[in-house]
Amino acid sequence: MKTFILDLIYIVSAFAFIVGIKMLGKPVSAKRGNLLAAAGMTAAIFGTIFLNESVMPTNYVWIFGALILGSAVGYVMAKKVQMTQMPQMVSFFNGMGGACAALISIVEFDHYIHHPGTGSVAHLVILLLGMIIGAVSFSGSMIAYGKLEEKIKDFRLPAQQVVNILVLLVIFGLIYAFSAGIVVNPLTIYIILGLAAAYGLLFVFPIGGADMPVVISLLNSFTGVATAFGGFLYDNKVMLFGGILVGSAGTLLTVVMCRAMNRSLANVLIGNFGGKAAASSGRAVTGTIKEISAADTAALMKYSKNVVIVPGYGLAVAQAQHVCHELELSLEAEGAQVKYAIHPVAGRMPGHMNVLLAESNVDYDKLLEMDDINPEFKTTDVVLVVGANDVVNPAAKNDPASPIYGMPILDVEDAANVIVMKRSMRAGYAGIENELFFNPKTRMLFGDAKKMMQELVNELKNA
Amino acid sequence: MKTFILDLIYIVSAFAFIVGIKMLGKPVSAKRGNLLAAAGMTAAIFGTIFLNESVMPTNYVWIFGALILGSAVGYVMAKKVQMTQMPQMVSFFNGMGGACAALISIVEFDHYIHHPGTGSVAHLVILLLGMIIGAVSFSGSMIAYGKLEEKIKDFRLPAQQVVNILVLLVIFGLIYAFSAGIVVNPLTIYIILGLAAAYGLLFVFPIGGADMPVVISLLNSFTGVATAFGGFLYDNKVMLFGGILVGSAGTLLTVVMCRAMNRSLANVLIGNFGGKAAASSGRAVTGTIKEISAADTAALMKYSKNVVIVPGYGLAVAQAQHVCHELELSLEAEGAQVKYAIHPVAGRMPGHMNVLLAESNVDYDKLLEMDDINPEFKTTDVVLVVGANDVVNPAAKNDPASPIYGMPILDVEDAANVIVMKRSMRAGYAGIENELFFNPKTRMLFGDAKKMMQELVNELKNA
Amino acid sequence: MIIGSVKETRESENRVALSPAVCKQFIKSGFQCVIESGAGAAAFFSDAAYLEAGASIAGSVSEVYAKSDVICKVNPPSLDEVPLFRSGSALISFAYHLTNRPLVESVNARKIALFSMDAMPRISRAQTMDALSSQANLAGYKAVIIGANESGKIFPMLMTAAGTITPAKVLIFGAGVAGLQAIGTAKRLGAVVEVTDIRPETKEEVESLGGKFISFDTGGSVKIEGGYVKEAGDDVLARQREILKKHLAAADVVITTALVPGKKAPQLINEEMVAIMKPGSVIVDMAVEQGGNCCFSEAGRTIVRNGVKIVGQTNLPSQLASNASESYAKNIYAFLTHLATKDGFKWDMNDEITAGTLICRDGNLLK
Amino acid sequence: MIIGSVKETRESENRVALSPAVCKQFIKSGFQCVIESGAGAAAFFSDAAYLEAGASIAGSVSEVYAKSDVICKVNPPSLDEVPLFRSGSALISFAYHLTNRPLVESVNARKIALFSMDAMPRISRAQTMDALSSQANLAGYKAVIIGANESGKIFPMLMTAAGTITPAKVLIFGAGVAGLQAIGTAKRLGAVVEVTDIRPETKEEVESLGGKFISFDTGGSVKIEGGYVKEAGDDVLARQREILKKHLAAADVVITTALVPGKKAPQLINEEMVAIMKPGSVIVDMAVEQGGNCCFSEAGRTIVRNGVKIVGQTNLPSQLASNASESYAKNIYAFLTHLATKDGFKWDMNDEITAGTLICRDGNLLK
Amino acid sequence: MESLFQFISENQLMIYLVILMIFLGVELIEKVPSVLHTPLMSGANAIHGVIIIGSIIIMGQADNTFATIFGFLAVVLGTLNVVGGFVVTDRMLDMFKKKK
Amino acid sequence: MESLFQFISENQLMIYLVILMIFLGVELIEKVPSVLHTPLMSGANAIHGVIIIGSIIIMGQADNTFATIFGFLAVVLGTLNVVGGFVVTDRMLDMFKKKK
Ligand SMILES: NC(=O)c1ccc[n+]([C@@H]2O[C@H](COP(=O)([O-])OP(=O)(O)OC[C@H]3O[C@@H](n4cnc5c(N)ncnc54)[C@H](OP(=O)(O)O)[C@@H]3O)[C@@H](O)[C@H]2O)c1
Ligand SMILES: NC(=O)c1ccc[n+]([C@@H]2O[C@H](COP(=O)([O-])OP(=O)(O)OC[C@H]3O[C@@H](n4cnc5c(N)ncnc54)[C@H](OP(=O)(O)O)[C@@H]3O)[C@@H](O)[C@H]2O)c1
Ligand SMILES: NC(=O)c1ccc[n+]([C@@H]2O[C@H](COP(=O)([O-])OP(=O)(O)OC[C@H]3O[C@@H](n4cnc5c(N)ncnc54)[C@H](O)[C@@H]3O)[C@@H](O)[C@H]2O)c1
Ligand SMILES: NC(=O)c1ccc[n+]([C@@H]2O[C@H](COP(=O)([O-])OP(=O)(O)OC[C@H]3O[C@@H](n4cnc5c(N)ncnc54)[C@H](O)[C@@H]3O)[C@@H](O)[C@H]2O)c1
Repeated sequence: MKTFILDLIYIVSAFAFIVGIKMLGKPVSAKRGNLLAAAGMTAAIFGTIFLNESVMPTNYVWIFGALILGSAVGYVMAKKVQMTQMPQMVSFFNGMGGACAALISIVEFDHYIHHPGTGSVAHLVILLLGMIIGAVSFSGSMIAYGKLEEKIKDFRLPAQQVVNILVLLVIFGLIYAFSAGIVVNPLTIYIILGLAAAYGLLFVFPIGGADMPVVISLLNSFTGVATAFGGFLYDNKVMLFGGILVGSAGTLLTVVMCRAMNRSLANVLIGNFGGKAAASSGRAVTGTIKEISAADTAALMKYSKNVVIVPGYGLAVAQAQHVCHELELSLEAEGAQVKYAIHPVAGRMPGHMNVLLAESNVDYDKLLEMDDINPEFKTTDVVLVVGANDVVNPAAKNDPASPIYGMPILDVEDAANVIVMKRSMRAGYAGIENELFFNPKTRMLFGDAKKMMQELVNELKNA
Repeated sequence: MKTFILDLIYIVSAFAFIVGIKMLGKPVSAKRGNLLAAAGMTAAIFGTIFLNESVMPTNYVWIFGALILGSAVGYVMAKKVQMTQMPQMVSFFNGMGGACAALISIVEFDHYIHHPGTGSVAHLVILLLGMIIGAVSFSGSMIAYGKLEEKIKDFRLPAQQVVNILVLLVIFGLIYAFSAGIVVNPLTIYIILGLAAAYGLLFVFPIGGADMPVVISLLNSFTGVATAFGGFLYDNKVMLFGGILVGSAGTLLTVVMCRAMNRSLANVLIGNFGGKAAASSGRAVTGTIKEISAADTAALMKYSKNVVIVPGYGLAVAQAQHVCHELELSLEAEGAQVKYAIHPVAGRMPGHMNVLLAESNVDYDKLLEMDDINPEFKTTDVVLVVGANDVVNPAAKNDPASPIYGMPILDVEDAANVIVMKRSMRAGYAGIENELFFNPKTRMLFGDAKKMMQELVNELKNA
Repeated sequence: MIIGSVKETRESENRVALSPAVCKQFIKSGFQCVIESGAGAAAFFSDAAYLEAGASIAGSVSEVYAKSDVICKVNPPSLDEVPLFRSGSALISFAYHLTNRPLVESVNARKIALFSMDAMPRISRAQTMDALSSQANLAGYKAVIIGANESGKIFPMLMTAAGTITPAKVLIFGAGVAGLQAIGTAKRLGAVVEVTDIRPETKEEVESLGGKFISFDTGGSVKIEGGYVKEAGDDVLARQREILKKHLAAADVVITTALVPGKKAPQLINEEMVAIMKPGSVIVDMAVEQGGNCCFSEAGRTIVRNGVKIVGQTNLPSQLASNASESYAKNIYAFLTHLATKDGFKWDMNDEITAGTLICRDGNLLK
Repeated sequence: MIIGSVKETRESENRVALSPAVCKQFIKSGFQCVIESGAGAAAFFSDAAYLEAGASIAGSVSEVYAKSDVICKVNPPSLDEVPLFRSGSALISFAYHLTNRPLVESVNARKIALFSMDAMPRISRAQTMDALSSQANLAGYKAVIIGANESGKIFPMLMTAAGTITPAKVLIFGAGVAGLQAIGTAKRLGAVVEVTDIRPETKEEVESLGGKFISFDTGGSVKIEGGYVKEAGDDVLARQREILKKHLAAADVVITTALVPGKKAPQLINEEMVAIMKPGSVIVDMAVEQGGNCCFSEAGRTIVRNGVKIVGQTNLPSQLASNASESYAKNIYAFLTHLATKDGFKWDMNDEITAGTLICRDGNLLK
Repeated sequence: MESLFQFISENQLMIYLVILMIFLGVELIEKVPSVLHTPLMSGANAIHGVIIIGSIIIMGQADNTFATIFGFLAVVLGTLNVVGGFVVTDRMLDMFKKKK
Repeated sequence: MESLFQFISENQLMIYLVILMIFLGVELIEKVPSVLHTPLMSGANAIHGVIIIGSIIIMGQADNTFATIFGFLAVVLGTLNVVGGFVVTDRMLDMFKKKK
């Protein structure tokens, strides 16, 4: 009877996970999706504790002790971490999951050793695979964590790829030898464990910091697979499905993330990844710039209250005035307030921006002169600079040697977020570098203004 | 061994169905999706014939005879049917599936009677359910077919709903009685069969012709469920999954179709459907008009080569000129050629349309005068009439009594498809009815021009 | 049938009733055309162009009159010209037969058939012949250009290094054909456009061009007939003037087109209202020939009152001679091919268009 | 420091160097303002408005000159006016010091410091003081309005019951400040705009306003310096004229703004080219004061050659007196507050702007 | 109650499968443009023709006239459903061929 | 070969399930806007914390010190993964609260 109820609980939990993941895929429902998944998890945990026949009530004290300890530490860590450090936190927690999977395998193996003949070879292989994957996930995640915390630097062995493949071969060789009975010493599995952990290190070490999110996502799906193996081991459906779900969804997510960053998953898998990444992200000449995607920009704006658009000559070149107006309307439909900051010399003739924006029917009331808008930037959530450069160049205020020194500019830096949309890092009319692009608040959205604005409009509908 | 291979074939077929359905959901892949599903089906059929242990080679002649006969008839019917008669054809084929399900149940039941004790009660119930659903699907589909062929008229019993529910109750009562052993006469199941078929008739009879697609979709998912029961019966996975897939996808499709037509599924299920439908589709005063959705319009235009937009006063009222230009650009991005047909007196002042379209930057070369565009309509795939009325009213040519008689008009009727976008059936400036709206080639896209154009632009991205 | 056209004699009239392109069309349809030498010069249609189109050029007015079965003109002929017409011939032109009785009578006396373009019924199939519309349309555009040219301000908003220039405010009276075109043109130039009219349907029409409609309760005393204002009581006008004051005070350019057919134009801007207007602002009174919407307007003159320029230019279409003549000629073509075949008039008095426009014939005064 | 401004004496000059709004700003910054009575009248700034802004009104020119530490003017003073200036005072105005030597010398002789607005360096931080740009901008707009007003054709395309009116073709020479604004304005009105310039970067600029750029191989003999054409060889101009012929033949309105600083304007339309233009077309020559881009242009006059109207109006900004004065005054404000505090000039000769604009001081001729 | 639980427990995998299948069905259909509703319905209709497998089994096992006749009929009907369904769907989808 | 077929046949339902699950996972993720990538990864990370069930079972069965210690550790780590994962995800998703 108990088992039946537990089975039912597991069914419900499994579908809570599925629905939860689905809901996590839409901004409006994401929060509720997360809660739903958490609720499913809670049900599964307590169901297991109280209804699983093999759980001995005598061990309750240990179980609850561990639960309370883990919950307290996990909660505090998760609550204290700063927004900017979220990714490493995810990596850390992922590593914990991987370690948990490895530990389970070890204990199970111990059981297997002490009760020979209780499991099939398939059983053993699955157990070992779960352990390896868990260990790789654990050590890899820890390195990823360290890298993002900037405690660990990039590091590359001379023939990294060859070494990686060798280690993998040795691991699989040992597994075969062990399960086929060629090697019998139980300690072998600790060697396998150690090699797996080492592989995790080797795998993640050479990869550049910028690519960590992809790696974390991949390790995340690894842990999912390890969990699925655990589910197979115990014939436990909720583990199985939860694991497979994360394994498949996580892998696809990794692919999608790679795609968004113009990489292929193949590169990740053979460890060749970091090298290329470093090369292609070296756009900035001085300082570092941060890129942003149209989708992220759209989401950022969607959830903003005050948006200011700063049009410049690039808007005119791209003839993006119509789609700019469209973006304005879309944002307003989302409840944001949109204004245009018109710099007196934006463009190439007096009133250039007025002519363009009037053409696309932008309301005159939305066009603010520099002096009127400058004080407002402080309360602006997002400034979208569209093909403007000199008119937002802080050198005009800071650098007496600059040819534009003394020209009043739009103080976009005062806003919470600055998105600069232009095609490249090329200079504007005055031919000078713009330190705004290197400002920590600034993110660059590279592309032709018309094309990117259109993408923003489209993404706004999805985000 | 044979069984194993067959199992594998079934797995492959089942996933061919899933992927096929998925591909059917996108215009670009739909055709390939259909072929994939068909391939899966072929594999399953021949796999069953040659690998199923219980199929006796002595019966091969019957089997192939039936297959050849069915294929020949089905192929010819499907190839000969006219485009406009496709829906009834689908209904017919669906009915065949339902009948097949019912027949299987009858034969199985016969088997059950002759070999008592071979199946459990659950087995019997499933068998009966499969039979009932198959029968309902069969008779319902035949009525739907007849209605669409206009061989059968709407028909309503006095207390239709009560009768329907009564019949259902009797059916379920009999099933209970039979499976619980209260009634034992095997002939009972023929009574049940008869009642089920009658229910199918009763269910579909009162529903108006316009709502048939929804009904067919529902009956389709019924047959899917019947198939799933068949799969349960034979523990045959491919039947089971194919059936469930069609059952679930079909039900959702029904809901989606209902939504697109502003109905609720509940209305369909309690048979109250037809009544309401008849009331709400009585928009036209004379003749019948056909509505179209934005999505369908978008798809139609997407796959068209020549599109002509006819702007009228409604475009101006809605201030839809900007989004109209956007639509034009989107269509051109899809490879269509877009022109504007400007009637000399469209709008309320000379040159009204020019002023508007120039505002939204439509290229002068795209604007064609009436005399230049009229000969071109013959080779136009889709004409989109946006808030124009009098200027496309054929009464100007046909009806000497009309106040606009003698005014030259745009001959949009010459085009292959005419979509009229306006808010209602209200008249234009001249205050007269427009028979164009009742033309068989015409479909009405009701709504504010700006809103609908925006939807078209959005749908064009999805379609 | 021979169609003739002569040089217009009205002062500063640049238009001509037939264009080379239209002559060509007529000739293709079997008609013949005779044009007075130099008739199209002011509209930049050379004699050579007419010749090329197949028309013949006549050296003198009288030659044209003598040859032609029908004379097409823009303006009504002067009384002196009437005797030059061949008796029994026909004349098509604006005639304003209600206010131009002496002319009508003298024409009738010579047994000339007179079709008045301004009497064209405003029905759908007559739209191609509707010269009032085609000319008013051009006039609406021109009024805005004149306003922009006379104003010391530019129309669009411009934010420049030398400060922001606010958009000009343009106030338009009357949203008929001319008023609507004026809205469109002023909007294009970047002005903020406000419009007043007393026909209720104009609100939507004004908004369909991006103008702001000044709504006020017109009450019951406005009578509309066939799309025209038939009568508007003094109380309505008084209320309207009151509402308009604050709009006038803010306006940079005012364009007035308000008319009530067959009546004197309503006086919508009185002395007091001009006084509250900004110095430097401009009024272009398009209703000036019907008495003007502004009390100070003088036909053909631009006067300054209280710093406000009041432009009373008449005959705006004439200033757009090329376009105006071409459009008028097309109206004539549509009209004449409706009235007649190449062999002569049909005199189909059951036809609404013929009946509506034929003022006199064969010595019978029909209107 | 007392800032003075007087009524401009140049013929048909409506602008004034200080506006009430700018006076108010000056006074807020601690300066004092003296304005000759009626100085702003032509730009519709009343004495009352100046008084309200805190300026004082002087009854006579001489009173202003006597009181002021710095005189702000639009046009350079006539030689007769120079003696009225207080010795040691300063003058800010357009001075065209290179072509106006007698004036510069007489000003210098009276030990007046002369700042010439047209010598303003075109650097980023001087943009707010750049009166050449602010005035050229308005002139570009005005030129189009004049062109539209003079033309017998309307600019936009209209499809009407009386036929389709094709859009006017506007051809613009020179895509500097005025040319660009002209493109924008003509486009707004619905014309099809073509543009020629010999600076390569103008192609993108023209297209950014929706104009069509007429490309041709300018070859090596065009020298560009600091964004200006320094020199264009005769071969280039000849080639350009050849290319332009077919565009001119199609044009309805031509607006010429082509200039080479410090040189006579390039002659881009010669007799032969006028001959191939359509009768009724219009040329607005904005370069007429520098000799004109068209061979027939006469400053201040409109002449007709071969049916082509050639408008040689000078001083277009003056016709937009309100906007032009306000912009000019804002330029002056930015300039003067840069040059001086309320207690006097800084005479910072290391400053590029001061050094660039100061023509003479204390009897020393600096330029 | 007990028996219900038992049933659930015994057919656990089946239940997972059915629910998953339903999920997947819903997920697959959700974003289908409405032009594809009819072809999709038609395609789905052809797919449930997999009922033919059942009829083939019956036909294959048939050892008496009753079963033979009914089995034969069932196979014919099923084939009609399958072949007709796929062919009709294919024809419907011809409209999505790009015309250029 | 034979044994592979046997395995497939024996675990037929499981295979269906795994493939279906993968399908579903893919279907669910495909159209996720990229802003949600990180929260989604984090949420998925919390979900695979369901491995904790395994550790609870081990802990529950533990009858020797080795198993107790390792089991305890496993539960702690699993809990960290679950609790930390869900809480972090929740915090990340706070950015999607409409600010008005
Ligand atoms: N307004 C006037 O009267 C006037 C007259 C003359 C000079 N100026 C000068 O012009 C400048 C105006 O400043 P601004 O900020 O407007 O322009 P800007 O400084 O010239 O910068 C324009 C930026 O737009 C980008 N861009 C060009 N085409 C683009 C496209 N198709 N899509 C997206 N981005 C594009 C360019 O970067 P990428 O190449 O990387 O895309 C460029 O950096 C000032 O220096 C001003 O002094 C003004
Ligand atoms: N051009 C001229 O110079 C001039 C001058 C005066 C009169 N006219 C006359 O005006 C007419 C012009 O013909 P037309 O075909 O352009 O216009 P129309 O015949 O007046 O028809 C306009 C149609 O647009 C629809 N509509 C209005 N607002 C809409 C909105 N927001 N969204 C979508 N549809 C909207 C209306 O139907 P719903 O209400 O159902 O939406 C209406 O039937 C002719 O009869 C002409 O003679 C022309
Ligand atoms: N169907 C056709 O063939 C056709 C063609 C052109 C015009 N029309 C219609 O003719 C009608 C009049 O057009 P029109 O241009 O000849 O008009 P109009 O020249 O006679 O009058 C101009 C405008 O002045 C307005 N007006 C009158 N008194 C006013 C007041 N006190 N305040 C403000 N405005 C006042 C009128 O309402 C009208 O809109 C309109 O309804 C128009 O739609 C029809
Ligand atoms: N950064 C600033 O402060 C600032 C401000 C305004 C203008 N500018 C720059 O100053 C420069 C000139 O502007 P401007 O309006 O004073 O120019 P301008 O009045 O001196 O000349 C007008 C135009 O005529 C063109 N021209 C010369 N010869 C020609 C020929 N043969 N054919 C066609 N065109 C010819 C020039 O190239 C120029 O574009 C531009 O580069 C402009 O961007 C800079």
